[in-house]
Amino acid sequence: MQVNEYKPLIVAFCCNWCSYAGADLAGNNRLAYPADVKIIRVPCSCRVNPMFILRAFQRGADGVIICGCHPGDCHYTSGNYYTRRRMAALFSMLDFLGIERERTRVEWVSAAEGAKFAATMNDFVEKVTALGENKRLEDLRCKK
Amino acid sequence: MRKCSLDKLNLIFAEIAKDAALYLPADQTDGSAAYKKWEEGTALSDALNTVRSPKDFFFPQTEDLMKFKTQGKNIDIIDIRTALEDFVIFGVRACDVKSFDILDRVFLTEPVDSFYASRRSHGIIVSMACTRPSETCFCKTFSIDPANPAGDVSAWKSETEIFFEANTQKGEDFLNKISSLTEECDDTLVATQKEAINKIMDKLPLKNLDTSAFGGGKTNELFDSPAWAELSQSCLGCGTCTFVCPTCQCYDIKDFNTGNEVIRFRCWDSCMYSDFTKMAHGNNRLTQKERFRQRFMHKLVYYPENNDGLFSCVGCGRCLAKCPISMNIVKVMKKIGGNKSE
Amino acid sequence: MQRVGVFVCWCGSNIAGTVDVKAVAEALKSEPGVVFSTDYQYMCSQAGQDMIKNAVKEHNLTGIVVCSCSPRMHEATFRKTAAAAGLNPYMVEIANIREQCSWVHKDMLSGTEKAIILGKAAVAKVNLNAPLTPGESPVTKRALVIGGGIAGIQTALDIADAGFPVDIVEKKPTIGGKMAQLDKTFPTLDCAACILTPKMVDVAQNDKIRIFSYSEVTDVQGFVGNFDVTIKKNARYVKEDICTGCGACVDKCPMKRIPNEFNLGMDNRPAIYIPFAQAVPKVATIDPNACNMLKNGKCGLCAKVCTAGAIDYTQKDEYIEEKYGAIVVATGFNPISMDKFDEFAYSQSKDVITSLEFERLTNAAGPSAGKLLRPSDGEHPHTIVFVQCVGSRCESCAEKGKEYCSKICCMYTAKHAMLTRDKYPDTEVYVFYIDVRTPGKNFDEFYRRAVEEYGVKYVKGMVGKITPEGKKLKVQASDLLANKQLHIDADLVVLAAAIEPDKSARPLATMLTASMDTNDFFTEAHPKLRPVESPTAGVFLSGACQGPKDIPETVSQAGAAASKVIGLLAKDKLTGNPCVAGSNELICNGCSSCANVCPYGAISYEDKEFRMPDRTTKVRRIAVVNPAVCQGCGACTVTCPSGAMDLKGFANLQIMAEVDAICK
Amino acid sequence: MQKITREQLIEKASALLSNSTVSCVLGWGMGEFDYDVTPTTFNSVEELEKGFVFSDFCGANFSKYLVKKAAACEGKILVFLKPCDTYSFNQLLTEHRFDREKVYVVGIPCEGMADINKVKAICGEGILSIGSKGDKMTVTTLYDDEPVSIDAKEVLAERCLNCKSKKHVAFDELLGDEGDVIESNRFDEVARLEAMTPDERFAFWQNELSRCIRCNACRDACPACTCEKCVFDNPNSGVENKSPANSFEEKLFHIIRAYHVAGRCTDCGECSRVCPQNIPLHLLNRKFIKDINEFYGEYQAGAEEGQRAPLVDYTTEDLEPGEVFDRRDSDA
Amino acid sequence: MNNKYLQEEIVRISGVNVSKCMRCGKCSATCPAYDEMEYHPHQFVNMVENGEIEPLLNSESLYKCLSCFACIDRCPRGVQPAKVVEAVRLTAIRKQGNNHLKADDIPAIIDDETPQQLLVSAFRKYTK
Repeated sequence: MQVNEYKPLIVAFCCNWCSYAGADLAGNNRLAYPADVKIIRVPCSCRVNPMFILRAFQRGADGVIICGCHPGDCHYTSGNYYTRRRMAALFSMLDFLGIERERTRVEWVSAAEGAKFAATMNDFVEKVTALGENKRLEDLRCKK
Repeated sequence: MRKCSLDKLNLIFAEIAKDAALYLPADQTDGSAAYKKWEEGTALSDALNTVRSPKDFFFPQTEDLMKFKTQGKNIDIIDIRTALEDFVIFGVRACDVKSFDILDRVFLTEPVDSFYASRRSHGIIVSMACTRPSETCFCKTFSIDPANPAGDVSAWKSETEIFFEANTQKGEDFLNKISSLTEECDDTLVATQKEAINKIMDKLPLKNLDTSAFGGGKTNELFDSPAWAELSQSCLGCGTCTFVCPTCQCYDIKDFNTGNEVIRFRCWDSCMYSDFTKMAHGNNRLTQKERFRQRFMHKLVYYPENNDGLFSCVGCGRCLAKCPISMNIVKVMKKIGGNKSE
Repeated sequence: MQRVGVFVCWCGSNIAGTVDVKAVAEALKSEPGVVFSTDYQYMCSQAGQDMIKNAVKEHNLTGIVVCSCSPRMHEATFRKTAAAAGLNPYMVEIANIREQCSWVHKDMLSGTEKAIILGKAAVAKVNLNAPLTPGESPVTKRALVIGGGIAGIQTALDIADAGFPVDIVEKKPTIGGKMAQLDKTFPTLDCAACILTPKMVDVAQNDKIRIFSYSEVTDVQGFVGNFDVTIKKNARYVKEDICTGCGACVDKCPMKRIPNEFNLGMDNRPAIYIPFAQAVPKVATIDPNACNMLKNGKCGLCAKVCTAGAIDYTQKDEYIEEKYGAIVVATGFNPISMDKFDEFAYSQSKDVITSLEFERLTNAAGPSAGKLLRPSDGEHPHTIVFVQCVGSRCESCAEKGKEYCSKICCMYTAKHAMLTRDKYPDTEVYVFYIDVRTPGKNFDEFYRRAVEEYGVKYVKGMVGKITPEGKKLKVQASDLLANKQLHIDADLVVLAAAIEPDKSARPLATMLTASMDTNDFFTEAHPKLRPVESPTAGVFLSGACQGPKDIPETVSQAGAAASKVIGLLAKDKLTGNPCVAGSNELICNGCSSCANVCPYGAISYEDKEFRMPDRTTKVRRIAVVNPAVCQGCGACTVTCPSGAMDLKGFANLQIMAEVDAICK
Repeated sequence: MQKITREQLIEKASALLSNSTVSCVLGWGMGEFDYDVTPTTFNSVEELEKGFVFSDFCGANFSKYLVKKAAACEGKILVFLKPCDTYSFNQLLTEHRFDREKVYVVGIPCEGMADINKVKAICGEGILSIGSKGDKMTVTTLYDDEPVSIDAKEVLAERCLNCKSKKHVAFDELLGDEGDVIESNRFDEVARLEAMTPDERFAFWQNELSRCIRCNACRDACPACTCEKCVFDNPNSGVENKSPANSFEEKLFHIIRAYHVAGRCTDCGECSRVCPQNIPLHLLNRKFIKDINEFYGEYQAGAEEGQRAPLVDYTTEDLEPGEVFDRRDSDA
Repeated sequence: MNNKYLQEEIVRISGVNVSKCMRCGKCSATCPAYDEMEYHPHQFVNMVENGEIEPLLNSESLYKCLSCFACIDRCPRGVQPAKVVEAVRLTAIRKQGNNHLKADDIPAIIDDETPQQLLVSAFRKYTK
């Protein structure tokens, strides 16, 4: 029996045009997902610097997810294609260093996919919860 | 003088580790040696020396100084200093022992650096004579005798035995603690070893490196030497020499905001870095030549000028081995010092 | 340090039902920079907005955080409020505590906790906000249309109609394009020349339109509203302004056996020529590869017969530099080469022709004066086989065909089959098809008429091979519905060749930094909502350069592109998005990574002299972002290794501050 | 072991200096010992005769120096480049980091450079001289009465054991025989790590990176790291960091360092050569290279000037980040 | 009628994606053996796609295909009908029991008379 239920901290970077709108739609349709997910709005998924992801882990995030428009639908034509390459390379590197691969994810969520947004977040929170606290990319100084 | 068989060395380590943290050079996976905290099974390395110098024990690469915490609009300042445990550094070479003197003159003169002082007072240094110096060694240039290392306790290791001699009260106490494992002996064997070491010292390629061109008062003579430009031309501006150097003591003070509090800490800095001692008005050394010159002028001129002629180099040879472009203090001394040092 | 005011909205019970708004306002009070924090039922109401305005004045606020619904809902509202209170509108940040908090979380405790964190993140961000002003740039009120086919003509006419000057650049000696080569147009069967040539004349007579024929665009610099374009006017060795188009030179030219491109090489033209009777401009052009005078200085006959004195053998290529506010690409299409389709014997028999060649054969102004005669022997063909989808929908033959459907072939093949049967009822006409695709107004009716009224034999199945044998073409095909193999002795075979973008499109796209798909069709800014705009601001797409299109579609797109251009040129100034990228020149390496990822070509490089700290000077290549072109995606910021490139409004430090606030 | 000699290089450099093709020469300067060679600029034939050396210890990649030295030299600068150095040279040109017109490249063959650490591992400390003849090296030390003869192959640097190319991809002139691109096993070690469990990999890197002293030698020697100001040195970057306070900061620095050169790194191996703590940093770079090759097709940075690096490029069919692992798992 | 197992087996052996077929019939149009066949190349593809394998197995058509590969060359979708025919043929052979040839069997077959080419072809055919 767990006395203190473990709550992960999830940072979600959402592109302004598709995924942030998809998150809004999830809200409009009252599709629940855990409050552990905190969304940061960026103009495009390609605005997400690997440094931001590492920063989130340093500061205590247990999972980081990047959401953008579906490939081919980027508001800026090609931004998410770069995201796709960058994150494929970065995630593979994190895995190479022994960081749990389930802690990072890229998901394409359109403005019409409120349900997918909620489902994605529920699934991601569940996977990260199963992993437990982020120990491998933590900065002890930032622990409360 | 006391001695014990090498078989019993592990017992001595266990004994020491009972009431003090014991650090000694141990082999790492990459083949080099580094100071490790002793635990059952840790073996003393046969390497001549560690890549990182033991200055870390008194002057670690990063050290928290204090914390700030904001409560609403108020700031609390938190003193984070805690009582240190005693610790023993075992197997320090003569050059590195000497480096502590050089650091002491910086950190223990007024205003005393309380962090350094605290660590220094809790540390016991057990030195170890060098039986197989390297071609990069030139400690003799700075009148350091690797056959007679200083420290609280000096030690000599032969094929089968290890010999101890206390140099300070701390050292006496230390030897008393392990007296049941050691036995009193004369210094005949040690004297033979010293003699052998001295013979090797005479064969070292850098044995004639001399310092007569340097020292206090030489600033004007050396500062504008055209050789600085040539020597520094390939310097990458990395910090390898300063970070492996046992006597480099510059640090930067920085704040780290954890989100909940601010940690003020210091960390090693390198005069080779372009933003070293950057001030409001900008940098005071603008080119790599000036930064390069600073490092060697400091070691060979400025420091001795302020410290009774004591050079702040101990000839350990680390920078000779580790500089990515193989530029180092020996090449500087030979070039800047002219033929005199040949 | 900012002076931040926090305004927490209840949104009635929408937020307040799940989030303790008072607690949020209270918690945010002690955040750095916050000097005022309050809550209200409806922040977006007039009363709520007044509350913000008053607080700005009373507390001297420099930044505003509104904890409310999604910024997609009311960010604009609160920015206006801030502006009305004298603040820069970009000093407002919204914490989305409705759509992304109260509406998706049930529990008051966790909802409130999250709302506070989102509020903290917004405060952390606004603390680093700086006032932003959208850049303004003037608009050159002149448009450039590249390509003088029906797409370019229609676009130019529509723009000129609205009163803006337009230049058409056409690489051929005349405008008119592919449509000028057609005989009749589907589905109404009116003659192409009858409807096109009046438009060409309109273009020639419109004083707002300049035609640069026999010319190409060689360089494009600048950005939306301010393009600098270099146009190369090829030497035609005839003074355009003097030539009357009388044709005396054409008659007299002794070099008469040059394959006539206008008739696809099915007949000949002289070295000095006018492509066709209704050419615009109606000016002769000397083909420098054929003219004896130009090649070896022997002849000069045309100059002698030209009473106007228009011939000038010394003419040189001329470069014209002009400024434009908008550029329309209308480079059109070409049928693909049939040379590699060995099974259809195109290179082996003159009697295997393409549909475009068929158009010329049936055209009254064509090589056979409109009589359908076999190219090989000039005899009347009795059995004609049309093969559709030659090179279209061909996935496995990338080196010779195209994967896509060329869209127009079903209709023009029906047209050809119908016209043939109409004019020559004694012919037997077969059409081999994979699918017949005729969506469009009156299109399917048209196809059915060909079958039902004109007796064209449509066979479902592909032709497998064609073998010339004597005067006949042995056509081996399968009839999939009858499940039998057909062997037809045909007199003429017409291949509906796939169409592809003109070869000039790819280098042009590079000049324009406009993106293309793998088939070299221009990409539209949005496939559904912005179909006539390129993602590159100020560049518009008209006609088949964007994808296969028939004439009605091309004309409607041409009009649409024109209206977009007019909308742009009607503005005196363009106001940009202030959230654009900017490069810190002091730490920029000039490595070009950012320009590589920029979808808009907004980044250029210049060499700049820097004073080094040691008082020497150094010239370094640095990136410069054009704020009028940048759309603010941020792709460049991540690709920049030194971090010199940053995005206003979404700066590195701002996003990291949000991360920190969320994770603390 | 090298087939080209000091004399040949001096002769070439002297000729180019004498006919004013170049006004200075970037070459290797003699050290205290036979192995501590320093990159040096020579301005005259006399300087060359006095101080120029060429041996099995001339590993330094000169390409990066051109960023500063090409502009500083009055006329053209002569630079001797080994095959692997020419890749860095091209990559820097691609990034417009120096003026090609200011440089005269003499490509020289390379038989692989020696690693002094490997020599010392065999012969111990106290090396007095190292001679080279054919495949053998003769080492005299303080502690051996007789010179020790060792097989030159045994002390080849790791990067040379896995040499990827003996072919020069940029030069104005070549000395000696031109070689070819080589099928190397350079990704074997990366593959070995990939085959480990995440826990093992984590432990491996934790151990390796814990030795890092953040001297920045890896960065400062790297021909791809030529930023005017590194993000880790820039107080305004938000990630400035001078020393690794804990294992997170060790990882942060090395992940970002490798990421910033991903697609640009030519795998020259300078990072690992200069690391005073012998951290196999090149494995991080190679991991990116291996991934890029596998995900987006073979790509060798610097093979040609003007190439578009894979991370500033895309295709619409690229694999998804999530598929990275599915792929590998199905391979395993 | 619909034999899922055989269908999958044929798809596996041939390596052909039958669903790429867009029913243009160019394979049949191009086939020199068309008139000899009960089922024509495009029908082979379609019937395999529909799982109607038995009629194919029992049809003479199997052995009328000359393996001239004209259909493979001409197919605009890269479907490779001749490979499908070959796969059906192999399936028929397997059904007769003469299926796999093992590497160990080879030495026994080798003699000076038998061309190496034949062995290689046989090995290719009987080991898929």
